[in-house]
Parts: sequence; C-alpha cells; structure tokens
Amino acid sequence: MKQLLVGLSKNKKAVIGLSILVIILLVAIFAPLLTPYGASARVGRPHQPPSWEHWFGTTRIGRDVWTQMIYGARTSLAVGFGAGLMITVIGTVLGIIAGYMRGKVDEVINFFTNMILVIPNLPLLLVLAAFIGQASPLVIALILGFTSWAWGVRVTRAQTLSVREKDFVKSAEMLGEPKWRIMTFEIFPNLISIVGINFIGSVIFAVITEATLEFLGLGDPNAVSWGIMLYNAQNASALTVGAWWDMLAPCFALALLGLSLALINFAIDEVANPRLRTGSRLNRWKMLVRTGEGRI
Amino acid sequence: QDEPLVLTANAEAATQWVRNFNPFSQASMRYSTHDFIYEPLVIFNRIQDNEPNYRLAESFELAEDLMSVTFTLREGLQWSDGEPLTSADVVFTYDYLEAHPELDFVSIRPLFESIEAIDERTVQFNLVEPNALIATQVVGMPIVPEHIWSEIEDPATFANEEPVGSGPLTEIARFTPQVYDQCRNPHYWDNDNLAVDCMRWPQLADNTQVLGALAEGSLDWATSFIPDVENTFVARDPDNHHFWYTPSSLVSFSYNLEVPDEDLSKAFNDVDFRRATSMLLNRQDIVDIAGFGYPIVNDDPTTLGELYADWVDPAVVEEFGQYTQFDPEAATALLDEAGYVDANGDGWRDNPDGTPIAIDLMVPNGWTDWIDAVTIASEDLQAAGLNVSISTPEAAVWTADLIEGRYEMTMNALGAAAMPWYAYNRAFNPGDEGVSRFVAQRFFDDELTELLADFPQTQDREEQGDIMNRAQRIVAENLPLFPVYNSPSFYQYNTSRWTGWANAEDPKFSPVVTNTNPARLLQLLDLEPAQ
Amino acid sequence: MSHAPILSLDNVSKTFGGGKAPVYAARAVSLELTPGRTTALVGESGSGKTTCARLIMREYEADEGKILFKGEKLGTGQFADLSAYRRAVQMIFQDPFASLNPAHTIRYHLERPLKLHRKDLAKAEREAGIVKLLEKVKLPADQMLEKYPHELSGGQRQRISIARALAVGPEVIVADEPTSMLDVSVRLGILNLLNEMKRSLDLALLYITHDIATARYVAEDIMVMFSGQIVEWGPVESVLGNPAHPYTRLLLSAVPDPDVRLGEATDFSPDDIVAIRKDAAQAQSEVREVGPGHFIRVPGGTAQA
Amino acid sequence: MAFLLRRLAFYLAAFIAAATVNFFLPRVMPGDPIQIMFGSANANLTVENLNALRLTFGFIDAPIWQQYLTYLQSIFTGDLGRSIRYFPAPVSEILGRATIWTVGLVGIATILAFIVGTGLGIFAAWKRGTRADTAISLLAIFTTAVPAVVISLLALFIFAYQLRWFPSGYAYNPLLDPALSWTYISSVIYHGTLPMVTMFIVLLGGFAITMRNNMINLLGEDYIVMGRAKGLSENRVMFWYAARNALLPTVSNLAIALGTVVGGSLITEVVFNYPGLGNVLYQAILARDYPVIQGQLLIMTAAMLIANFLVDVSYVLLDPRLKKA
Amino acid sequence: MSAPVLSVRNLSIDYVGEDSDFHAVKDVSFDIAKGEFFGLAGESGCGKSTIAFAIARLHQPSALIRRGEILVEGRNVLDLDKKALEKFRWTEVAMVFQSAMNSLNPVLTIEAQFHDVLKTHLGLSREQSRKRAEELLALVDIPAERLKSFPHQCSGGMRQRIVIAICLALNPKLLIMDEPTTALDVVVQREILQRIDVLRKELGFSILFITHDLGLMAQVCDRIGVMLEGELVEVGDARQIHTAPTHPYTKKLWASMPRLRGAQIGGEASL
Ligand SMILES: Nc1ncnc2c1ncn2[C@@H]1O[C@H](COP(=O)(O)OP(=O)(O)OP(=O)(O)O)[C@@H](O)[C@H]1O
Ligand SMILES: Nc1ncnc2c1ncn2[C@@H]1O[C@H](COP(=O)(O)OP(=O)(O)OP(=O)(O)O)[C@@H](O)[C@H]1O
Ligand SMILES: [Mg+2]
Ligand SMILES: [Mg+2]
Ligand code: NI
Repeated sequence: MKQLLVGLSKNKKAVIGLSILVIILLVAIFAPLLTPYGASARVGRPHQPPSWEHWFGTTRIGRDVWTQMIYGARTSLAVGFGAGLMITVIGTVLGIIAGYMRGKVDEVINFFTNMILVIPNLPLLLVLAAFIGQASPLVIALILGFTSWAWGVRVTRAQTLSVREKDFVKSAEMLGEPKWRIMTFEIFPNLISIVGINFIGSVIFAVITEATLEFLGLGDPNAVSWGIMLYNAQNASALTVGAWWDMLAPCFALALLGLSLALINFAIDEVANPRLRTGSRLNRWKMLVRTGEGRI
Repeated sequence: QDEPLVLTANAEAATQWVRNFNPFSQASMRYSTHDFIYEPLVIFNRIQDNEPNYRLAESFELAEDLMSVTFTLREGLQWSDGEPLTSADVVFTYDYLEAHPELDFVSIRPLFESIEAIDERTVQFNLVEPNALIATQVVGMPIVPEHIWSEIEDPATFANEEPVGSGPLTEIARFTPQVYDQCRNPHYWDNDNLAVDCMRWPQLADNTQVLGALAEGSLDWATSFIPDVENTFVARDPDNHHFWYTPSSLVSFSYNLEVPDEDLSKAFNDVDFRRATSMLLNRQDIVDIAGFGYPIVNDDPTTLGELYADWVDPAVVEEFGQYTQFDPEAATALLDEAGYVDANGDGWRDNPDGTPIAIDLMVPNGWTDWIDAVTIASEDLQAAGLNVSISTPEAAVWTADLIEGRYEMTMNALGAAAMPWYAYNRAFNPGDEGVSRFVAQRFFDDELTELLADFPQTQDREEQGDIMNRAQRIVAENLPLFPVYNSPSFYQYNTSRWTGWANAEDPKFSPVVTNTNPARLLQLLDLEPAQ
Repeated sequence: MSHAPILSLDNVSKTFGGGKAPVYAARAVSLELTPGRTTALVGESGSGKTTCARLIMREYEADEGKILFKGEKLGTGQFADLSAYRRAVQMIFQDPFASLNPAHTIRYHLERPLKLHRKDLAKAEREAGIVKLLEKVKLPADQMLEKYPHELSGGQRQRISIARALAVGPEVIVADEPTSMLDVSVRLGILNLLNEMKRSLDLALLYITHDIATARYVAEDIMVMFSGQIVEWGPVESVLGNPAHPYTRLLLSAVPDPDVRLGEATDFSPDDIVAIRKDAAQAQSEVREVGPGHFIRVPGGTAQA
Repeated sequence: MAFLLRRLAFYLAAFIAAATVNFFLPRVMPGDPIQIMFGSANANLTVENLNALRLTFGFIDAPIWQQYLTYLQSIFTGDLGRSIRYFPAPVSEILGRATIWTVGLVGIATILAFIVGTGLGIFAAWKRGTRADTAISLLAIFTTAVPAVVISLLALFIFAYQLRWFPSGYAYNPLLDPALSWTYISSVIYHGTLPMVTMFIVLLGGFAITMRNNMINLLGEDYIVMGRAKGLSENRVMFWYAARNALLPTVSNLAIALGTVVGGSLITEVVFNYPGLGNVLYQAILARDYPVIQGQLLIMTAAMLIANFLVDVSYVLLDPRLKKA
Repeated sequence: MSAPVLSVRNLSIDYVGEDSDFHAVKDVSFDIAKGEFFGLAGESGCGKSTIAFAIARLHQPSALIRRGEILVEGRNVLDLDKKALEKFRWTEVAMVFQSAMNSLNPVLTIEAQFHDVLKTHLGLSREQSRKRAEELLALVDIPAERLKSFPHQCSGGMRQRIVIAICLALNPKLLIMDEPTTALDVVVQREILQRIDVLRKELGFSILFITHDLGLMAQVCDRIGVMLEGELVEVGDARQIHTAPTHPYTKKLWASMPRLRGAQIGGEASL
C-alpha cells in the first residue's frame, strides 16, 4: 500500500491525473463559492451564449451552465466513487472467496460471473433503469453496483488463485489462521494494485454509464448531473439551434474526469508492474547513450 | 405522362416503417391510413364552427327525437379496386366492430342499437339514447370494404399491406423501411380536385430529424416540435418556409382531490388553497420558456380559453378570472388568510391545523417540455412556501397512477375537440373514474354531471350555450383544474412545390397533418403545384 | 538421546487425479520422526517429497494409511482439534521470498503465531517473546521488527521463517528444501541453525531436499524417495556409503562431486538409466534389511540388490 | 475439444438463464403497454375493449409457469412474438432488418479497431519509452476514458453540423431503393462512415492498451530473448514471438470487450439515428415494446455467446496448448 | 595457445537508474580458448547473466555498456551494426537459457523453431530444414517425430536438449549456457552435461557455462572464473580453483559446501 502510494507520487501520469481529479473534487466541494447562482435556478434568458455573467452560457430554460457543471461534478463523483466502491467491494470479496475457497463455492461464483459477463451490460442496464422508472443518481449507482461486478471477480479471482499458492499463505494456514483472516490479512493486501485498478476502472465505468443512461432519458430529469445536462441539451436540440455550449460543457467535463481517472489507472498499472514502467530511467539512459557514455 | 407530382410529408416519428394500413389498428397503422386511404363520411371543420364538409356522404340527417341519424352516400362511389361502395359496406363495418370489439378504438359501437341499410346509398344508425352530437362521432370510424374484410379471420393482427380504400391515395407504390409512397386512387370520386399524384412519407426518427428535412427543404408538410422555429426553419428560406400554430389540447395542473393522504386531502379540497396555487402559476414564463413561446396561454378559469372562445361566458371570467392570473402577492395573502402558514418552522407552509403539507408533483419522464414547465411552476410554488417536489416516473406508470388516483399533483392534458362539451365530458364524467386519466383530478359534481348529460339531448345551439354557461361556472368556481396553456398544433409547410396552404391569413380549416385531424384531407385537396 | 518416535506415518498413500492417469504421489509411505533427530527425505523433483510434508501438515488427507502423533491417530482424541496439532507441528518453506507476506512487517509475522496460540500472554510478554525468538535465530531485534520482508536478504528471511515456526513452541518441524533458494554462502548458516534448534529444543526434524550432500550434513537418518515410494532408508552414513537400491546408486552417481571429473564416473549408460527408473517406478512391497537399520524396498524387476 | 464442449455447455446454460431473466424482467416492469399505446392518443377505449386488445397482444392470464414454458418453446423455434409498437410486424422481422446494419457497423468497426489497435499496441510496446509509445498510450488512454456518448456527440457536432461533411442520420439516402448499384452502396458508405469512425475510436484505445501491456509483459520472457538471440529479424520476433503470444490474453479479453462493443454501438446508433439493433432497443424501451425488448436482449445475448464461442475457437487455434486438452 | 574464441576486455556494465546507476559488471576481463569449457561462478545477482547478455548483444535499454570490448574471434561485437548483428547472433554465439520451459516459443512447433534459424541464416527451405533438424535432434538423442510437437508436449529434459540442438544448428563457435540445468533434477542434469561435453569434443565449440553450483562446475569445466558483486575475483584452472583457491571468497565458498563423501566440512566455517 505504502509502496503503491510512493510509486504513484513519482509517476508523472499519476500526478497529472490526481491533480485533475483533486481540482474537480475541490470544484465540486466548493461549488457554492464558485458561482453566484443556485444549481437549478433559472437565472437568465434561455440559451444565452457564454458571457461575463454566464461563463459557459445558459441552458434552454435559463440555468447557468457553469453552475450546473460544477454542481453536476458532485453527482458524477458521488455516483462514480459510490458505484465504483460497491463494484469493487463485491468484486473483490467474491473474487477472493472464489479464488481462495475453490470447489463448489468457486464453481457457483464463477458460473454467475461468467454468465453476467456474457449478457451485454448496457442493454441490460437500460432495461433495468427503465423498469425502475425514475432512476435517480443514487438508484443508478445501486444498479451499477449490483450488475457490474463480474469483471472484478474475474481478475481478483485469477490473482487470488496465484497468491493463494504462495508459501506465505501456506504458512499462515499452518499457523492455524482462520480462513477469513487469511483472506483479509494475507491475500487481500497483496491484491491492492489489482483492487486499485478495478476500483478506478469501475469509477470510470460508473461515471460513463451514469451519463449514458441519463443521456438516453432514463435518469431523473430533476437531478443536476452531467448526464442530465446532456439529456436536456439534446432535447433542446442544442446543437441544431447553435447552443453548442449547452452540449459541449458536460462533454468537456466528462472527458476531463475520464482522462484523469484513466491516467491514474494506467499509472497504478505501471507502479504495480515494474515492467510497464518507462519514463525517467529511460530518458536518462537515452541521454547517456547520446552523450557517448556507453552503448548496448 | 410526366413525372408524378409528389408531396412529401411527415406525421409520425419512427425508426423504421412497418407496412401496416389496418385502419382499426390505432396504435400501429401508418398515420396516412385514415382520411387518405379511408375517407370519412363527413369532415367537420373544427375551426369553422364544425361546418360539415361532405365527403363519402352527401348529406346526413338527425332524427327529431335524437334517437337516430341517417347518412346518404354519394352516387357512384367505388373502392380503389373498382368495386362499388354502398351502404352495405357501412353496415358491414359496424357489424364487424360488434364481432371484434377490440377493433373499436373509439368505443362507438355500444352507442347504437342497430345500423340498417335503407337502400344502396342510405344507412341509418339507431341510437341507444338520444344524442345530438352523434354525427361527429360516427365520422371518426373508417368504413372498410366488405368484399375484402369479410375474408379476414383475425383483423387485429391483419396488416392490410395492400389496402383497398375509398380515399384519394390508396396505391402503395413503394414501401421500404425508410420511405413509402402512397399514390392516387384511380377510382377516387373526387379525383378532379386532387393535384397530388403521390404522397411520400420519409421515415424520420425524431424532431431533430424532421427539422433537418424541413430546413433543407425536402419536406413539404410536417407537424413537429421545432425549437426556435423562426431561426432554424423559417430563416433558411423565408419565402417558402412557413408555420402556423393553432391552439389545441388544454394543459393544466391539478390536485388529486381524492388523495389518500389525509393532510393533503384537507388542503386540496379547500378551494382557497387551489385558487392560491393557481395564482402561483406563471403561465407566460411557462409558455415562453418551456414551450418556446409556441403554446397559447390559457388563463381562463373555465379552461375553455381561445380554443372554444365562442362558448366562453364573459361573466364567469369576470367573476373568477383573478384566480387564473399569476399574482404571487395575492396568492400568499390568500394562503396566509386561510391559515396556511409555517407552523413547525421548517420553512414550508402547513395546514391551518398544523399538519404538514408536502406535495409530490408528478410528470412523465421524457416529456421534456412538461418537465420544464413543472420545474418553472415548482420554483414559484416553493418561493411562496409550498413544499412541492417533482418526480418523473415512466409515462406508463404515470398514466396508470393517474387512472388509479395514486398521485398528489400533476400536469395533465385534455385533447381538443369540436366543442367544449367533449372536453368537459371527458374530464368530469364520474363514469370514467378508474378508467381514464382525464378525470385524474377526480372532481365530480352532481349538478355538473347532470348538465353534461343534458347537453347531447338538444340540437339547439342556444340551449347548448346555456348548459355550457352553467357548467363552466361550476368549473370556474371550484377550480379543479388550473389551466396553463393550450398546446399548439404544430404545422410547418413549404410553398416551393405546393401552394394552397391554410394559414393565419386564410384559416379555412385545420391543416395539421396528424392523423387526429381529418381536415388534413381538405388541405390535401386544396393543394396546387407551385409555378 | 534416544526417544520414542513422536510422529509416524504408517503405510500412507495419496493419489492425485484418479481416472485415466492417476499420479501416485505417495505410495505406502512409512516413516518415523523422533525428537532430537533429523530425518532427511531426498529424491528427485516430483518424487512425492512435498506431498509427504503436506500430509504431515494435514493439508491433504491421506487416501490410505494413518498418521500417528504421540501415538494417537490424527483427527481423534487429543488432536481432534487442528489447532493443537498446528501448535505442535510446524513447517518451513523452500522459498524465503514467498514465505513471508510482503504486505506485513516482521513484527506482524512473529506476533501472529503468539496471538493465535499463546492467548495467555500479555502484550509486554509477547513483545519479549518476539525479541527472544529473534535472538534464537541470531537476528538483531531492534533493527528487524519494523522492516518489511523485501528489505531483508534471503538468509535473513529464512531465519524469520524459522523464528515464526518456533514461535508456537513446536515439537516437530518439517523443512521443505529450506536452503535450495539460498546462496551457497548462507546455506550452511541456516542448516547449522536448524541443527542447533533441534538440539536445544529437542525437536524432531524432517528435512526435505534434493541436495544429498546437505542431507548428509544435517541428518542422522535418510530416506530416498522415488515415484511416491521410499525405496531406501536408514542411517545416513550407511545409506550413502553402501547404497543398496539401484535408484539410490543412480542418484548418488549423478550428484555433482567436484572431486570426480565428468566422464570419469560413467557407470550408468542412458539405457541403464531408463531401465532403473522403470523398475523403481513399479510398486515394490518387499522390504529387505541390508544393514543395521538400513532397509530397501526390493525392486520388482530384474535389478538385484 | 473437451475444452470447447465444456464451453458449449456453459453457453447453453447461460443462454437459458439469460432467457429466463429476460422472461421475468418485463413481467415485473410497471406500466401496461396497452395503456401506453392509448395513454396519450386521443382514443377513448372502454375497459372491455382494452381487455380484448390485451388478449390479441398475447397478454394471457395463464399461470406464470405455463407462460414460461410457452416462451421457452417459442424462442427455440425462433418465434419472438409480434412487436407492439409496430404491430403486427413479427419481432424477428424488425430485429432481422436492424441486425444487418448493426452487424455491418459493429463488425467492421470492431475488426478495424482490433487490427489497428492491436497494431498500435504492438508498435508502442516494441518502441516502449519512446515518444511514439507515449503518444499512442496517451491517445489510447484518452479514447478509453471518454464516454462513447461524448465522442459521438462531438463527432456529430463537428462533422455533421459544423462542417456538414456527413449526414446526421440514416443508413442510406431514404429515397434510394436498396440495390446492388453504386449509388446505393456509396450512399450506405457515406452514411455509415461517421458512426463507424466513432465506434472505431471508442474501441481503439482498449485494444491498443491491452496489447501494449501484454506485449511489454512478455518482452522479458526467455523465448523472446531467445528469438532475438537466434538472429531473427526484428519483425519476425515482434510478430511471431512477442505479438503472437501477447495476442492470447487479448483474444480472451476480446470476448468480454464485446459487451462494450454492444453498448458502444447502442449509443452510436442512437446519436446518429442509425437503424441498428441498439436504436431499435432504445425505441422499444421508450415505447415499452416488451416483445421487441425481450427478443432484442435474447438476440444480443445469443450474439455475445456466439461471439464468445468464436473467440474460444480462435483461442484454441492460436494456443496449441489447448488443442490436446 | 591459439587465439581465444572470446575475449572480454575491461567490460563494465551499468543498469541506469532514475538518478544513479547500478554497476552490475565492473571491469571484467577473461578469455575463452577454442574448444574450452569455461565456467562462470558466483552468487545470485553478481552479474553473470549480464555478461552473457552482453556477449550476444541482447541487452535492452537501461543496461548500458560503459566500457570495454567483447572480441569474438578478434572482432568487437559491440561495433556491429544491426544487420551484422543479426548475422552474428547464433552463427557465432548461441545461447541456452535457464529455463527450457520458457525459452521455446509456446505457440510454434519445434520444427518451426528450427526452421526459423535455418531459414534466416542459411536460407534453407522447409524440406531442407526439416532434414537438418532431424540430424540435429539425433545428436541429442530425440526422435524425429518430436518435430511436429509443441514445446508443452515435451518433458523438461527433452526441451532442454531440443534447445541445445537448436543451438548447434549453425555450428556456433561459442555456446553460452546460463544456468541451463537448474530446473532439472540431478540425473537429467548429469545426462545433458555429459552429452554436451561429448558434442563439444566432437564439434569443437567453446562453452561459457554459468551456474552457481560450484561443485558441478568443478566437475565439468576446464577453467573457472569466480565473480563477486560484479567483479571477477579469480580465474583459473578448474582443479586449481577447487584445490587451491587463492581468493578468500572462493575459499569461503568451498568451505560452506557440504561434502557427499569423505570428511564433512566444519560447521562453523561459514557465516
Ligand atoms: N495438488 C496436486 N494435484 C495433483 N497432482 C499433484 C498435486 N500435488 C502434487 N502432485 C503431483 O504429485 C507428484 C509428487 O509431487 P510433490 O510435490 O510431492 O513432489 P516433490 O518431490 O516435492 O517435488 P519437488 O522436488 O519438485 O518439490 C508430482 O507428480 C506432482 O505433479
Ligand atoms: N534490467 C535490469 N535493471 C536493473 N538492474 C538489473 C537488471 N537486470 C539485472 N539487474 C541487476 O544487476 C545485477 C546482476 O544481475 P545478473 O542477472 O547479471 O545476475 P546473475 O549473476 O545472473 O544472477 P542469477 O544467478 O540470479 O541469475 C543484479 O543485482 C540485478 O538486480
Ligand atoms: Mg517439493
Ligand atoms: Mg542470471
Ligand atoms: Ni574436493
């Protein structure tokens, strides 16, 4: 864990990704300080282009796009991290149990995992969201959490299978450690990077999927979120009537959040797997070769 | 011959065309089936005081006792395959409805005792009870050819791919999932008046696409919500791109007067509370912002508004008109006076007895203009201290909840009709409780019920007016509905290929191309190729 | 010191796979571990050494035969409870890099067995216990406790593993190739440490290896395993000095010996090798004593002792 | 062979399970399709008429298990019922028509994205640490992180609305009759390009990153070093030693990636109004067209299963270690 | 003594780090004569493989050859360009890696892996290379049918022998064996080494044999170099290194090796 954090702090991609994420986080937390307007108050004429008063213009019904965007960040982050956490927890718990217990337990978990993996996820979510009707961000997060853990189980299980063969697990067993302790204290700490990747990946997935479902009109139109912004902009034919700011603002926000998370994910991968690491070492090497200090 | 003269139109949004011209299949037939393939007996011109335009029928006559109506068909009518069209076909159609009740999409057959053919061209409908309005109802049901339909075993699933009809455009010259062409009926009785050889129906999935087609000029006739129509459509070719929006269905807010929640029930059933609510609705803002300015504000306490302006009793409006004007100060004053103040200090007004009021305002998900309207309304309601929150269930759930009375407050629509009686009858008929969402507010008044029952019993316009005056007084006084606006019937047209369109300067009939407007046939017949 | 055996395997068998191609990982294995004595189990890779260790550790249940601890059958009586058995029998693994959890400190590794099996100890006593353990394995406690395994050398880690095994106060230690992953220069230190522990704590030690030279260095008794069977066993000097089973002889001839140049000791041709291995893989039930306490299983085929 | 048989058995079980979920899902959904059909229409139906209609749409009141059996029977005979929205068109017909477009769009985009993405991944791994690698990695990260909705909307905004290079909807010019003529085919290509490119971009990054990381993980393997030691050309080692082996996990991931493909195509189709399966499903959900939703999910699942099976087969072909098993 | 096949001169190799370098090989020089069996001993991490990789020029970035020359038959390997390097590899220096399991490409048949080499360097057709491969396999006593097999279908010892056969395909002058037998058991190890020794005598190539098993090395090598932390601390005749080591480290290594026969070593010699 400590190694992972130290590694990340030295990784350029991680630093950039984390910085963006922290900025988004701060903006979300301090949203009320960053805008004079309320999140869903009508504060101007419809579809006004960006101006000094309305940095990112106004929406079709006269809300401030910038305000919606920074308040929407709260929703996206909450849904992303909430659902991401759920997906990761379920995936990790089931994955470790399946991988460690093996036998019948494993077979059952594995069967369901594989089955969920072969049912196309987004269509299923669409149907579920439609079934639930008014899917608030919380509900979306819950549905995502309950339907999207399969991938996590698969990778965690695979990794657990290899960790459980390590001698330190054997020695813990021989010491008479109870099973739950072996799973939580011996195996789990060694899956941190896998879990981390799974978590960030799930967050990305949740953010994207929430926005998608809302864009398709399956969300709660009263929510303040980027997906609902897209949905409203689409319904107001924002692009057709030339109100590009209405559509592009949430697009930009989603892309930025996605990018920051993806950079972090890539970085965790690099830190966890030294082979993937390139960067400064290689630059120094190149410099040394160029200056004739040596060769291969 | 030269190239056929083609009129391109769009009336329904779809991702693909499925070939279905079954006129009884309200939900799945192509919208061009009625009127264009199956011509009505008579078309009543809604915007010209229901003046009859005789089509298949050359006349009709209502019996003195209002217990029967007799239609006389034109001479020499033929189906599009050349077979004669006679009163037997009419009788067959109604017998058919009796045998297959699922086809009766306007539930008309139960109104009749019997239907008989008097001769080749005359058919008489015998009623179960007196009804002065029966003719306007009869014409809503298409007449189908006996020689075709008598062979059909399962008419509900019959797609009628090669329709044999009575209207101007019966020949399906081309049909693909993306476009179909519907061309001239060689045996059409009124072919001399018809300049259009074929109507072309391109598949368009949504408003945005209709706008695209309109803007580039490929569509001649459309009925679609177009955002910012002046800029996005008219400005593209101001000489040829036009629109004309007329008032249509009434959109209003309502409380559920039979709401199960006791606290809410107290408030909702207090007319002062309702009046205050109505005075908190900023109709102009809702129309301007949620409706892009297209709808027509309805601030008439009787709900009749511009749509039925002829029927409005000015005295009633004079007396109760104040309650349908946006006036937050008066509203809060009224609430304060009636005792709706914040008793528990949570910032929201409570009942006079101190019980809390928290209102759920329900609107179907996906109906964006409604959601916007409700949002605007809720802002003003909240500003006045009413704890209103919005929920957006699926349209199906919303419909079911309205029908079954499982809601607190909603926005609802009531279709436009030839006269206000239809609207009132649909909104305040106790028989429809649990059946239709139009009575969702559940305002049932014995006197009103009686008045509505009396109305069809008379043919006399004055007597009818009298009844309506009394009815609208009851409605305005009790304010069960808070009218907000009449939604526009969208109508866009392009004059570069065809002329003769109805518009504000020449409001000859309603030219909207939706399948609920039979007058569209009149518009079709009035078109002439542009020079 | 002479003791009665504390742990014994009696005709224990374990088969994996079953079906068409069963793997006989242990076939009628009998062995005895005695306090204060080291028994070496040698044999080539895949011969079943680890399987024996795991049977003893009760990671698998035997298909046939029984394992007796202090004269009682496992799973019954005093040792019905696994944890009492775990306290008495501990294991040391081959790979010092894999046998410590990289996520935990040395303190954690030594604290856990005490917490699990010495619940009576107060915190301070436990702390003292940990320090004493580290002293036993000759590591400086003050520098070690807060370190993570990856900060230690291979030899140091293996010492920690030993300390951990000792923490519960075991009577039997099974060491499965404890030095094969270590550098030559630290190997001996570990072997010496094990020997010392055995003596001072009167442990019964099962030393599993494929390096016969180290077996000779640490063990009093030796057992040669092939294809799941113990083909020859007895006192180290006797078995290594007078190997009686053909496979033992083959094995000894192949052990690198710096004193004998390659090509000089060519007593087995490739064909011989194939034949011997084939014979030795047959089930052999007849046991013959070839010296005092020195036995072989008589090969069923043509080869004669 | 045994491996494939085992997989087949699993797929069958998965299919039946999916079909079961599929059966119950719409049945627990609130809202009555008939009411939706008439809810906003101006029709005025009596309760009797509504019930008569319900019957004709197959909403029978038989016990649920009986309905379930009938359902299972009908899906195995390929009868998916009739659409409610496009009544009485059979669901199979509606889906069949849409399938062509989706398969074309998704198939080509996926294959292209797989080839190009994998190629980029190989290249980046081989040149790891160089500027090319950094550029490719960042690009790949970016495309995987940005939602398909955003990419689609941006493409629509820039290329259809601003630049007007491409149309904003349809699979071909609707006034053309499908024919094997150049006009028709060119129209199909013209209309398909934008959605296809969008999907291609959506999928590209994932393939590139997986391949790159797999490759890098393999590059230290002895057999790759041995390949180089053997004096083989860079290309031979890169493709026959590194890429060939790195492809194995990529291929097995491909099966799972197909879920993303289906999701991505749904969005793309909706945004570009492309008449494919995704769009049909979306419209069906909005219209509560249960039979179409059911048929759709079933077909998508079946397609996923078949695709997974094909991936399994190709896995066996690519990895000789599995052949004997 | 004729000219050495391999001559390493003052070789220093670093692994470049983010801010400092790790000196893996420090100023190492040694020669291998024609037909010689040369052993390189030393503990894990002392730089043995690094030297081996440098000789075949197999290093990848982060490895940096700071100084020195590697002469194979008098030609400096470090000066070869890409084309020359590809030609040089395997024709002059072939290499057996630690784990046979992993040094054969799992997705190619044995035949294809022979063909690879034979086609690249000699331009042989499939037919010709199959013939040659059969001959080579015969040398290591493996039946020709094995050509059709995939690596996973062969046992560990068999695979190791196949690798050796592939190494011999081009009659290289030098065979580098980096711990080729650590994964095998002693009987198989013995068999393989014996076979290599025979082939060496027959074909006349030299061998650079890397292992940390000093006993084995003393048994098979003609000369031995002992490495300690990147430095070559002692080079000498195998017998001399065994019987009369000069460097204290070498002495310590011997002292910590238990004996199979004869007097046992003193227990406290090490530590
Ligand atoms: N869990 C298992 N399932 C199936 N086969 C097994 C299992 N464990 C061991 N085997 C097989 O049993 C045989 C004996 O294995 P074991 O690990 O006991 O050998 P070993 O002598 O310890 O070998 P090594 O020296 O390589 O550690 C081998 O053929 C092995 O493949
Ligand atoms: N790619 C690399 N980057 C950085 N350091 C390396 C790299 N490869 C090897 N090293 C370091 O260089 C040193 C020498 O490694 P080398 O592989 O040559 O050792 P070795 O003597 O072959 O050891 P072994 O017997 O374990 O194979 C080791 O300390 C190792 O950690
Ligand atoms: Mg073992
Ligand atoms: Mg090495
Ligand atoms: Ni000696």
